[in-house]
Amino acid sequence: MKRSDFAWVVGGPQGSGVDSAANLFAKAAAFGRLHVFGKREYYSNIMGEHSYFQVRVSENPVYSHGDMMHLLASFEAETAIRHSWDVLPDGGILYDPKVVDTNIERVPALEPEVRTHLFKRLNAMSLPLTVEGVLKAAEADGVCLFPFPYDDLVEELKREYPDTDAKVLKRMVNTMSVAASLRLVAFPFEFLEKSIQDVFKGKTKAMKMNIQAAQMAYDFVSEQGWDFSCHLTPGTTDEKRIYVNGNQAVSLGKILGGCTFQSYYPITPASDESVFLEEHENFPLTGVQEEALKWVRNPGNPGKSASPNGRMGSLLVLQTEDEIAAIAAATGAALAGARAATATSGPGFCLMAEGLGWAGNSEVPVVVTLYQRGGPSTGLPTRHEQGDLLFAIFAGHGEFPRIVLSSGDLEEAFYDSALVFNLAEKYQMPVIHLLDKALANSNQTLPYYDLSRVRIERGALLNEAPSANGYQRFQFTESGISPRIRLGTPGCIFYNTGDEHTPEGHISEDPENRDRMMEKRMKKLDLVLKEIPSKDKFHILGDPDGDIVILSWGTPKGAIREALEVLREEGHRVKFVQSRLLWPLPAQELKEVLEPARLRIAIEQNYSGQFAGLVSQHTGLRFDHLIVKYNGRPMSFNEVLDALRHILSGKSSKKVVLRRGH
Amino acid sequence: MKRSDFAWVVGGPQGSGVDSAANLFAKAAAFGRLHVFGKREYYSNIMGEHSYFQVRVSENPVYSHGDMMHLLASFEAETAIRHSWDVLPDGGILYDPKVVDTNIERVPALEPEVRTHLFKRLNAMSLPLTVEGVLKAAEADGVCLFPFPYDDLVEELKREYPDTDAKVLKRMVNTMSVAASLRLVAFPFEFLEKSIQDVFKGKTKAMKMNIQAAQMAYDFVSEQGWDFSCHLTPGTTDEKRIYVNGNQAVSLGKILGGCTFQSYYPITPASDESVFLEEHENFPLTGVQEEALKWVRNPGNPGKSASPNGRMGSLLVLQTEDEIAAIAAATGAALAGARAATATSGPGFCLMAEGLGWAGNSEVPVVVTLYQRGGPSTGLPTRHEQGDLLFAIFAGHGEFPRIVLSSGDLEEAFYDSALVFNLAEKYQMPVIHLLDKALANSNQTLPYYDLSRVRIERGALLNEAPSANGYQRFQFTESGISPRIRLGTPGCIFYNTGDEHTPEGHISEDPENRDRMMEKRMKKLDLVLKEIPSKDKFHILGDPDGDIVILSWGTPKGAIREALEVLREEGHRVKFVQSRLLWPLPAQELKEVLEPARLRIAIEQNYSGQFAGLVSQHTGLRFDHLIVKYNGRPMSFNEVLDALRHILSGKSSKKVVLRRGH
Amino acid sequence: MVTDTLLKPRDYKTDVFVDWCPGCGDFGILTSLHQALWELKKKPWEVVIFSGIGCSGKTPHYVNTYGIHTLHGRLLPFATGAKLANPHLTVIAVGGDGDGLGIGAGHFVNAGRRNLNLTYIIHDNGVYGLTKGQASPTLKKGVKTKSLPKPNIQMNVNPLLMAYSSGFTFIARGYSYDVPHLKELLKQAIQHKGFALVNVLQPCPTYNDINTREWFGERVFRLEETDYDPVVTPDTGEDELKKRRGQFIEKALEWETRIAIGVLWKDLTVETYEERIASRIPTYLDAPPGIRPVCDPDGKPTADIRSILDSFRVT
Amino acid sequence: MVTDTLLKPRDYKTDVFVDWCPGCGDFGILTSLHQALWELKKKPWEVVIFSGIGCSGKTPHYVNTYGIHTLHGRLLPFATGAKLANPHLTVIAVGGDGDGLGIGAGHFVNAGRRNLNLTYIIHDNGVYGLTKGQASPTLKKGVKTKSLPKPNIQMNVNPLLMAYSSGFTFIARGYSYDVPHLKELLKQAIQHKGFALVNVLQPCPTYNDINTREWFGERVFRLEETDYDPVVTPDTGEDELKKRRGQFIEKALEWETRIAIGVLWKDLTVETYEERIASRIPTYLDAPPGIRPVCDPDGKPTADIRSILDSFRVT
Ligand SMILES: Cc1ncc(C[n+]2csc(CCOP(=O)(O)OP(=O)(O)O)c2C)c(N)n1
Ligand SMILES: Cc1ncc(C[n+]2csc(CCOP(=O)(O)OP(=O)(O)O)c2C)c(N)n1
Ligand code: SF4
Ligand code: SF4
Ligand SMILES: [Mg+2]
Ligand SMILES: [Mg+2]
Repeated sequence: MKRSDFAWVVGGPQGSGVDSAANLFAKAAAFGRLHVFGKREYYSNIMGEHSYFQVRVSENPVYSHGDMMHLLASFEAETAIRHSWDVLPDGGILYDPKVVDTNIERVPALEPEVRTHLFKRLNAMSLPLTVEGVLKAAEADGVCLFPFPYDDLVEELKREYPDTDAKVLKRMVNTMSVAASLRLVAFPFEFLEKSIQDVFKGKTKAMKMNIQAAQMAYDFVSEQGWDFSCHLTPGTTDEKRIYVNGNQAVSLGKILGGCTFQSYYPITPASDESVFLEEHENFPLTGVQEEALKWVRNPGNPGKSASPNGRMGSLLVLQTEDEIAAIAAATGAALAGARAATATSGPGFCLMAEGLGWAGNSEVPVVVTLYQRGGPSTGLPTRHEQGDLLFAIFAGHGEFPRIVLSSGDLEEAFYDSALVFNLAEKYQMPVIHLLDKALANSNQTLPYYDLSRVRIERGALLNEAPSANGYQRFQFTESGISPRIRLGTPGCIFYNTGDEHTPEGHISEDPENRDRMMEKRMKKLDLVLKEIPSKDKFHILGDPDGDIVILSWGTPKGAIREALEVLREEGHRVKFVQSRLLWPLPAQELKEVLEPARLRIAIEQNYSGQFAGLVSQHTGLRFDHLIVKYNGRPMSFNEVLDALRHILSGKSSKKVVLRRGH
Repeated sequence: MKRSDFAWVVGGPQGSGVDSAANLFAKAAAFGRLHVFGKREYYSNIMGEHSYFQVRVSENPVYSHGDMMHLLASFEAETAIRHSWDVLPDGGILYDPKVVDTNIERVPALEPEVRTHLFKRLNAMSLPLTVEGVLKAAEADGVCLFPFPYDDLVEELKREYPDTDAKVLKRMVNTMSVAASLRLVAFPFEFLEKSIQDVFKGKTKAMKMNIQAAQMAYDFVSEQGWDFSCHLTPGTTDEKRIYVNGNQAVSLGKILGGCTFQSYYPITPASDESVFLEEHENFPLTGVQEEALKWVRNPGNPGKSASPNGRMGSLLVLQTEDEIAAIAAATGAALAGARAATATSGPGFCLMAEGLGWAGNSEVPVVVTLYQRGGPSTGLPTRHEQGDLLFAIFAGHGEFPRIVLSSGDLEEAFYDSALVFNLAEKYQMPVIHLLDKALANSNQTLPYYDLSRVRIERGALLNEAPSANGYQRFQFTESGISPRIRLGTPGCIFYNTGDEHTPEGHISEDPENRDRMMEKRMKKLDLVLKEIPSKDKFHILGDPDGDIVILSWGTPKGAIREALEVLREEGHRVKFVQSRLLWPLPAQELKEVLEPARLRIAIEQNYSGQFAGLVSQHTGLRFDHLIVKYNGRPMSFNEVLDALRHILSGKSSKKVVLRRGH
Repeated sequence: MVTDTLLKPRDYKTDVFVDWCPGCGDFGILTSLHQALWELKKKPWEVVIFSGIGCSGKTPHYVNTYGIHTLHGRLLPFATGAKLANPHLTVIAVGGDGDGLGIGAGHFVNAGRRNLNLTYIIHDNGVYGLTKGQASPTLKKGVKTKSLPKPNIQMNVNPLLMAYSSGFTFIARGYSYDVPHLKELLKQAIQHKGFALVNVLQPCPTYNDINTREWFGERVFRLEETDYDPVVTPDTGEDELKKRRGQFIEKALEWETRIAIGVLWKDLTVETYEERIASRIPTYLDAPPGIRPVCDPDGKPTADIRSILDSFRVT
Repeated sequence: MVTDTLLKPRDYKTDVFVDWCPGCGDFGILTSLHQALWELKKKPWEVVIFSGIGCSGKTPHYVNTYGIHTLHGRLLPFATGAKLANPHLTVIAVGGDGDGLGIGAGHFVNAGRRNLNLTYIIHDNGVYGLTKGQASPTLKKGVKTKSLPKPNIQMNVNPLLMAYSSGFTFIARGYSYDVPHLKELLKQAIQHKGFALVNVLQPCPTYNDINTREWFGERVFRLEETDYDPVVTPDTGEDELKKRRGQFIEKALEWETRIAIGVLWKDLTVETYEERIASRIPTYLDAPPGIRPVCDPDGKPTADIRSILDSFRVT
């Protein structure tokens, strides 16, 4: 590990500002031209349960979180108690000296099982069952302890802001912990200042107070003359960069990709996306051409709509009463011409199965953004898993075509969020964009998105009634794709039904028509496989000629990439196939890239290795090893690396279960 | 084909009594000690659309329907128009001479596509576009025509029953068509009389009128001296037999199997089962022992409940507001100790996905009887398909254990309907009993069920609070099965949650506990595979040493069995593996029975060969041929036979699509 | 290609075989709908009919407009999506009582909260027709129709009261055998700016032998022929409002001996959902989601996200 | 092993960490429930608490009785199944307003049709708490809580009116900061023979900064301290019934300046679902589905299906 690769963790009870602290820290580093990767862990709770954030910083791109921790920033007992154990020997712990005497018994949110575990450890070391005991244990490992008297500094601040609410002042501990941390690693204050300015843009008073608090904390640490071996140096890149999380990346892709309608029902970790979209429901348009859609403009107000050029556009967000309604409304909107989507997670997706089938049967382009989280059932609602793949592929009774596309990181997620609408409209079928909690709640610095890469294709959507007589919505065609019109298109009508139907869209139980319709619909999947470019089917990373091949999909990508960088240095030639088009499965192409390897390893974040099984079924190839994880915490690159090393050593069992993380 | 194998078809508009006619005919044959198999085809409609019933009769067991038709009984134009084409050369058509001039144009329920098709055929033969034209076409093929003047006979009957409603009299054409048919094949009247007596038990007047109508029709045909080469001779067996349909077989199995609670929401083809159960909600009990459950008896009425011996028992049927509520209510009932089930079809099952996951996560024994029908979406609501297999296996987000068991015929369906409750309770997981429309709406003569074969096993259900302290509902045990108590058990409490949980059932996000719980639940599937006897995993039929193997599941069983009988006569040695336990998949055992064959053929009633794919995935074996069907009509044994012959001739394509049926 | 010339009432019919039972009340509703559309001079393509599943659910196939036959109980969310995507469409939802008040009750309630400008026609026959006559949510407790093995064990809901509690701004009851009256109700409902319910008493001769044509015939009376006033305007005072509400509830509940048909409630004080959106999204009515150009002819996106994206810039 | 000796109110608590926000109204509801159970002398195992998903949904884990934390919006069907399987259980359903009136509204309505003897407590906080404060179905239109980016665009439903239209026979409103009063309401609801709703006004200090403790404090008043009479008995005459209904509706709707808490409706004229079943299934209460012995100790089924099977005999 390079020294410049630095991992900072901040923790605290939910609702106490941990996220803001992490954001300040990460942005400071990012403004300092470093790469940042941030991962958030939290309970299904609003206030009081423990949450924490790891921010990894490096001059090189970081794609994942790691198991190491160089500096732990805490401002109450629980964080110190939970995380001190994991600080690296040379690392440090920033803590509030006020809490050292806190008895572990008296930390209510600690689970009984965690408590018992701690008692055992401390008793074995004959240390007191208090924060102090825990810190002592760390110190014994070579960890530096940095007692930081938050209350004193808050008091000091209060003197300058006597009229400020005590609660608001208390919140300053977040900023202080960040400032203190940055001073410990000798990172220039100017970037923190910039970060605060950015985060508190428009809130002058708060900005000022935070800068001051930061300065005080920074100065306090300077005065201590503490010795800490980790240093963080600003980078030098002149790359144009953004810092976003998964929900934001997806939202941005949707807006750019022409999504005009999103329905949703609140659910973790999907709904932040919809809230973001609603906040940005109005945005400017460019390059709007005079169009053939005059007929639909407000008939009562024709003048006003003569040219929408230079006007604002919008994306309408609808909060529905449940997810059944969410997919139904999105489908209805798609029928009326909207690029329509809905976003949800597993429990909500369960309720969409029937609607999905209707859209598949009626060939409606509707996008479902599915953020997987820990299942089954309510499961681990705020934790991570990739357990919904086979459900996404087979949800809904009977057989109908759909596309399942997965993105591996925040870069892909953006472009894919636009791409899925093209796929939906070109192939006239529902598209499930399969994401997950790790993606939703990770932040990353990325090159500024290349907006010119996004192109919109609406497939066989006609803006006007076809001039030929007898428009048939489900006309049999060679490709299986029938020209589509919007509800309301003048001079035309059509019918849809969930029943099997004639080309006109009327109910039909005729067996011959049935066979043809079924084949028309299902054969569109062949077209998908034929037309979708290879880069959207899978990426080949690592060593393209490696004789060891790893197959994975979705967010393990980051951890695998980093692990492979190390393995390459260690002389291993490993090819990494990151699958993106999961359904229909490009079995032939996958077979070609997987077959030559002497060792095949599948990696995914679920219990049974769902994708590996699917690929085996369709390619006939077996995997020598399956690395899985299902404890709700994303894979760190270290544990992937360790598992791979073990496999390469020839000593590993066939199935490897990763179990790290808190 | 043996001559004694006779196929009779009756058709008519829905609601006109076609089913009653078929029932009368079938029961007459059954009372005549013959084997009967009846298949019903109908539209998603209450009145007016065409429906028909094929009744196959033979001295040997019949397991399926066939493509042949020896005698078509019609009493209006549409049936003659649709079905005459399919009567065998030596066969006959009973029709109403009144309708011969009916123009095909004027039959409203004929689909435009069917009409066009008929016009083409008739025009090519230069025949008029009327019923007469159609009949002429049949006659040209050697079919005998039997004009039967229904109206005259109804008039005659009216004279004897002058006060009877015209509608009721009109209904007599059904009975007449049956009587006339039976006379044509020279079947003794006594059995028809018995059949009428049976069907109209308790309705003396109707019984009398029907017998009279039957006698008149029978006599009328006698008088005509028509020559018809098909004869049906009563059988001689003294086997004790029943004649049931699928919904009834399942209901009977449920009652016997100790089901005490069934929730449902109306849906074709499942709800007839629930209606049957509701009609039979009270039934006698035998052998009830004094039990340890006194605590739950009506506290206000302790005396009355002292001994339930010799009393009535019941099965409570609850009609819910939707299928979400249906599975939730069944799960709630199971928690309180009921053997609880719900019955549905694809669209309803879609709505159960989330509830299924909850039951899986909380280890609740709940049974879902899933009658598959033509999908996707509303699809072909009254037609047949086996398209829901993978959905049944993967429904619900995340991963949790479930059992999917499929029955191949009405014999299995009965015993399995009791068995599934044992599986659910022993392994504490949801069980999906996968059936289909063909089974629901087929009737068959069967040996009287062997009630002594059914044994009830309730697994680790405790009737009283365990004496040990600290009952934990999800206690970690070696087998993964934890002792279960009913809600309300005195001296105890427990918790359930859809979240990941501690052994006590409280929410837990701890990663270690998570891994253990996940493994506890999932490993129960290994136990299932270990303990379930081989006969419940699959049946081996045909030639156990055959070097050709057929793999199938569910109702194609009947058609395959009959086809194999013929193939055996033709000298082919074919083994037939009829899978029953579909999930968890007994991959090892399947591999053993499938691997040795030189030719592997999979047969199922869906588009993509879902089960074949699953078996390939888990065994690594490929199938040389896949025979599928998806036009909504069950496979006839003839088309299966033809497809197999073609395969055996070496000239068949890999995938064979069956397309017969109306 | 559908033409807009010379439309006659029967031009609103299709040539799809109408497969309802003889004497079914659904016919009267269909005829009323054909006539209402004709009298309102709606062009076929200006109208979209959404339906659920049931006998009633087949309606769109019999009307010469856009027709979307959705899922059981889900017609309102489908219709909501389409209407929001193009608020200039005339959207009519048609479904059964089981569909709308049983499995779909949650959507019924929550659609009421929006007051979208759409019309909802319920075929209230007391049974689940297409699944052979099980009790629907409007069937009274203790009633045993010929289709039921035992008397109905559940109580009924009152659709009009439910509509009121959910926020519907137009609540009417029609009778399928009074076509002239029902046609007028449908016209008013379609013209009402807001969410309009027309609950139609629809005899099902096949399964419901209790609430038959005869049974209704003796009971229904036209509210328009009384002095009942259903209208609430911004000028209606608090006391007057209470009075209206009181009489609405009594008329909605009246059943055993007399059943009022007509408009029972018409609230003109509530802005539509479309209006509320338009106040947040100024371009909404001009360029609604179904229409807004999302790209130029080369496929270049029209949405300019640079300012949003810039807010995430760090270098 | 749970003992039944020496129960004190705090014996109804569990030692699970209660992770609601400081000042959350949920605490008051929990305390009231603990006290009500204690005062009713319920043994822990006689009671089952079902909940949905939300902050409120965590309640069963905090009560020392059987506790079943179900799915979002589905607590009523789960509870219904358990209660039907063993009608001697005391079943209490506890859920959020989003849970019960949004996603669960269909179950709410249809459970009302049954009048099972169970108690339903709604935590009415105007927001989806656990998903960070989106508007719930009880939030008034135009209200902008601090959690909302824009003012609420949908109208609200009135839970009490909905309960009335759906057939609930006991309808009460409580306030989570008036614990003594709420405890009494809960006791009455549990003792009521039939389906009882207690809708509890529950401030959510974290997300709903409009309907706060202060806001409610100025408005709520106890109905018991007025001459309001909610009870309807078989002796209540038609006019009296109309009057009761009228006053119920006005009290249910009153909100902006005064909010009544207490029992608003109590109908003693409707038989419970259990009673209806018992009249069809004579053995129901003695040997309900959860209890009825299904086999003898050897596993031999007790159901004797021979007479049914014989009806299918042909030879
Ligand atoms: C999810 C789902 N469950 C069940 C069904 C089966 N089903 C078809 S029609 C129908 C009921 C129709 O009753 P109603 O809505 O009152 O309409 P009607 O036939 O009386 O017009 C049902 C339950 C279905 N199509 N989908
Ligand atoms: C099917 C489904 N959709 C969405 C969610 C996400 N979810 C969890 S809690 C909640 C809302 C809770 O609001 P409310 O019912 O009012 O309870 P409160 O938290 O306010 O007590 C939602 C939508 C879920 N668990 N399941
Ligand atoms: S079953 Fe009833 S509702 Fe359906 S078509 Fe027939 S009469 Fe009409
Ligand atoms: S978010 Fe609101 S309802 Fe939930 S615990 Fe916090 S204060 Fe209570
Ligand atoms: Mg109905
Ligand atoms: Mg709430």
